[in-house]
Amino acid sequence: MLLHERNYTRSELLTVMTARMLEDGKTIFVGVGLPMLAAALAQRLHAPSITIIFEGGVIAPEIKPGMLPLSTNEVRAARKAVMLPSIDDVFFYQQRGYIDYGILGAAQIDKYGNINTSVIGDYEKPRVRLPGSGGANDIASTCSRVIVSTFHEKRRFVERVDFITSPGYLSGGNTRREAGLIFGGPYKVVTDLAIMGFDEESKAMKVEAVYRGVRIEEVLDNMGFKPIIPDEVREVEPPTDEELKILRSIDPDRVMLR
Amino acid sequence: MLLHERNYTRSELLTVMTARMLEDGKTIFVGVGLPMLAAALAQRLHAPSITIIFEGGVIAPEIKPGMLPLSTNEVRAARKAVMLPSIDDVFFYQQRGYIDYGILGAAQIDKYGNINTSVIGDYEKPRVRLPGSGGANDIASTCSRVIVSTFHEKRRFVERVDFITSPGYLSGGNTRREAGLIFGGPYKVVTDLAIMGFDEESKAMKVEAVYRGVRIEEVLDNMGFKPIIPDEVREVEPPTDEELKILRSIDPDRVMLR
Amino acid sequence: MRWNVDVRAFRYWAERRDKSPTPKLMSLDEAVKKFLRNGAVVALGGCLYSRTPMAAVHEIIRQGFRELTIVRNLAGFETDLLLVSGCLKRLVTSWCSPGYAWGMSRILRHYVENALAEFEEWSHLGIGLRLKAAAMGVPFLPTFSMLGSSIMEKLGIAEMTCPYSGEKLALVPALYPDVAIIHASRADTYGNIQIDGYTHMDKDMAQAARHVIATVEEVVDSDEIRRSAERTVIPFFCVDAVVEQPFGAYPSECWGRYEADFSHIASYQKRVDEKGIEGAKSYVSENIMGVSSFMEFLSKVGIEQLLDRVRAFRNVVT
Amino acid sequence: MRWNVDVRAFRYWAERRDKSPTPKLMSLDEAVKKFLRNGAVVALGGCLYSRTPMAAVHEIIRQGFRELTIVRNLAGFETDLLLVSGCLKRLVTSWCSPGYAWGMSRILRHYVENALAEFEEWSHLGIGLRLKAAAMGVPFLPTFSMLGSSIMEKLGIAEMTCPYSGEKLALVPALYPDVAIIHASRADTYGNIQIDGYTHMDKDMAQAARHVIATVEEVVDSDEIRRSAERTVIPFFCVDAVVEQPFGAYPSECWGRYEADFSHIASYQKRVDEKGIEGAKSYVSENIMGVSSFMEFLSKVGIEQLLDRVRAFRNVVT
Repeated sequence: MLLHERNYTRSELLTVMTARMLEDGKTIFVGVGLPMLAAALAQRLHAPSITIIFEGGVIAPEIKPGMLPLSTNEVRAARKAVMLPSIDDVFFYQQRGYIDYGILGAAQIDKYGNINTSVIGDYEKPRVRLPGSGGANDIASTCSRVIVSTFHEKRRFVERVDFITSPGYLSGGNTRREAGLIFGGPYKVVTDLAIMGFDEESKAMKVEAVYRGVRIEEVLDNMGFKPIIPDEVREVEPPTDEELKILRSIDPDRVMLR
Repeated sequence: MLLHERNYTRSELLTVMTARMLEDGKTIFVGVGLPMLAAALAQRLHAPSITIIFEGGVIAPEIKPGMLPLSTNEVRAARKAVMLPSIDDVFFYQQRGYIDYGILGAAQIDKYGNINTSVIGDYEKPRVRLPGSGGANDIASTCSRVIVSTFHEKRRFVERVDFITSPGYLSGGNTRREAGLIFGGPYKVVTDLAIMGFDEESKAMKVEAVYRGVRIEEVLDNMGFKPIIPDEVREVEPPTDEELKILRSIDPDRVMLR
Repeated sequence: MRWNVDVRAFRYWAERRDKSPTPKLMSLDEAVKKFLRNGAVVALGGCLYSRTPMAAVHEIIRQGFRELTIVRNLAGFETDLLLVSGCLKRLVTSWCSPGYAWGMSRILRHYVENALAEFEEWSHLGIGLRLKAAAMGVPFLPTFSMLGSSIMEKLGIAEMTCPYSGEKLALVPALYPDVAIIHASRADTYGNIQIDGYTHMDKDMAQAARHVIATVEEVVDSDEIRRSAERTVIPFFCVDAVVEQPFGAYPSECWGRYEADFSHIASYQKRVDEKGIEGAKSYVSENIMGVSSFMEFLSKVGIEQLLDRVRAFRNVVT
Repeated sequence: MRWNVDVRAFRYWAERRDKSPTPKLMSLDEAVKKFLRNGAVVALGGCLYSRTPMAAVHEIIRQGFRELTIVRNLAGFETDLLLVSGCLKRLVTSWCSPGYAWGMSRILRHYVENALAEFEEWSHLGIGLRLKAAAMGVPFLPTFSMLGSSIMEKLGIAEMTCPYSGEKLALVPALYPDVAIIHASRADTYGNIQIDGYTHMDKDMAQAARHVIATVEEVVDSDEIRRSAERTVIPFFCVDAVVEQPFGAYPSECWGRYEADFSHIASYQKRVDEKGIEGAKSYVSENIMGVSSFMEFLSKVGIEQLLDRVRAFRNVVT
């Protein structure tokens, strides 16, 4: 708990802030958990015409509140979908440019937006073997805009990730493009404290906004590297009652809002 | 008419001889016209378990006598098929090695089995613009065994084709393999006079058998180049009454047996 | 390099598409006017006599577009009509003929042999891979097809040695049509498109193109699409225009609905046999330029003939 | 070169297959015995909790195969079981976890962190392209995925500059499994296989593999397949064994039939949470080694629970 009087959890905060990032009318490559909740929430608020796409092979499902899927390839995820393509086809839509937003989590993220969800420690003999890329690398490589949605913790925001599962701006500057990644790149990093973007030139992470009541020191104290702090940092309104009400109605059993 | 007493047409002869080439249990990439008749005939004779594959996207149809398709992608060609894949998928089955035989026609064929169905004369300003490759190039490039089925005529059997639509053994010897075509190659050339194969070493066309009553001179007189004539040339029995009866029952209106 | 593939530009277009599920129902007249341009690269769906978007071909001819590059895997009757109407400058195909029963196209021969139109010949899979590469969002796909052939030599296709196998492969460049026009079984107003029976290359073609016009036998409610989502072949975000046009492929077939009408093709072919180009032109004058819409053309064909083709489809299938 | 791809050898195998439409119905016991070998590369169809060929996984464990390389796009519960049973040497995947509700796999962590098993990580599309290249009969496919990442670096994937666009591309090497095992909706005895709902990567997997074992919910007459040919995803000539096994994916789902049983997974997971590897092993002893067949396992699960999952599927869909 960061603020004593607040009436929402960290998960709820993160989900609401992620949802606000989603533009109406766009296609969104969504994983289960908070990203899915964020997309479902946005659909019920400012973005009724966004299209959810699941990598298991689902286009435009209607997620039923209280009946949330635990994976991107199961009947609950595919409910009332308009199409059930193969997994490769979903990624081809993305590589072709038909998918606007992808939402990723991160076990580690560094100042150039590179993400690690593979190994902590050495690759050959890891200290922690994480689940791995799944579609995350593909999203990071070829989706138009990547939103990273993760808790703001020092162990996550590291100077340099142990392993680049999903490429951000690599070593900054033009290095992403030079590696051949001619599309996309990280767009925003949304946490439970702040919203960050990337400097146009250096591609280093930059704090763009903090949530009302969050001090910039709090943001920095919870990061393993120093992001760019511009002269003006916007302040963001906390989740509204309406946002919270709708979010909780989507996941009444708090399957994902843990 | 080559033989005065024979009771069959050139088309019938060619179709029967082509049908005899087809091994039971194999998959056959078939075009419309005589190749299709040959496959349907073989199915009713020695090869009940061959599988017809049409490039329009049809696996294992049951061709109904008297209801012959005029193309490889129409409902008559797809009757009672077990699968209707995309066109690319049919070619991928072939490139992968799942299609045993392909049957091709030829406007021109040369002594290394290269086939031209594109242009007579110059490519840029052709004397005759023929229909083109269709799937013929793909069959010649990646099918396991190619049977060329064509009338034995001097204007067809030329020293060097004007244009290699469908590669045979290119310039003979190892040149096909050197060009990167590591699979397949022409297997037999079946005409209304003879059956030819290719020399193991030089890859030049070689007469293997003539039909009963056909003199070897007749074969040579109707070719624009001299094939290899081995010491022993087999003699092949003419179409049997049963073969002719069944063939005619498949195409009772003589739509293809013109 | 002749086959310059600007993936960035084509990706840019896809990124900037309006991907919201908006209603896209419009008249064929409107759709063709909105998305075609003189000089455009237009891919036609289906294959030979299957699901040819004939209604759209009529409309293109009626609106008088010029200098078109037409892309089709196997081309036929429709190409004759586009040629004699002066719409077609370059044909990108693997094969062109009025079909087995009629041998070579006299029309095609005239135009190509006299250098009045260009015939760019690929193998059948070659056309498929050009569209598939674009659909996948990559600038090329590798194949063993076309190696060693004059097709490869004349086109100037690049080859490479595979780093994993040491084998030589032909690299087929992506083709991104300006407009893909396909004829399908059904769609909802947003452009979720279902095709019954063989899909030919339509899926890749739609994913590859900058704009997609779909004529369909039937526009259905979105709920019906959602109840049969596994039949959807093209998602709404690839599609720009949905046009309801029953019998929109006539005289070619539409799987599940009607068989091709070869007697109609034969009557056209008879005109060509008798009078060559003028014969083909007379067909166009009477059946396309002389009517105001495809519906009027269908009226000329007659309901009896159309229903006969419906019956014929059922007869073959059962 | 680590990713040596011998297209010729794999093509040779495909060429020599018996492609006649012979009956291929056999017991699962027989099919697994016939086509698996210690050290084989085995691809498992479906995706995570969808159409996992669980009956076949049980049988592999029961028959005690060793040193297997398991290929799966998203791996989960089944991989835990194969690991603790000593079957699995190398996992080729993009992701492995018991699923969203349970976070990381303690089992996987133990085996990989102690170098008792190898985790070969590709991107999700990377796995798809490896199978698709093999299915297409080419030694590689190009993609923009994985460029610049540690995945690419650790795997040592080759890159090239496209001759048509000047862009850099990662070249994904083909993967030809020795055996692909998929669970599908229905098939005839010849192995014409239909999958309802999403097909995941099963089509390519079957086309890529040297041998294919298909467990299906239902074996139907060939006439039924021919009446719905557009639903066939894998043709008979790719398939070696057809096994009828209703609920053969349980506790994962089979589209059109039953929903996944996450309560079953949860009870397994509880054992792991409480006793780690020993917990997982106790599950295997009781449910796999302690029974003679998958049918006996299903009996233990109970008809009530299975029918509940059938009902659950219908509840979601409607």
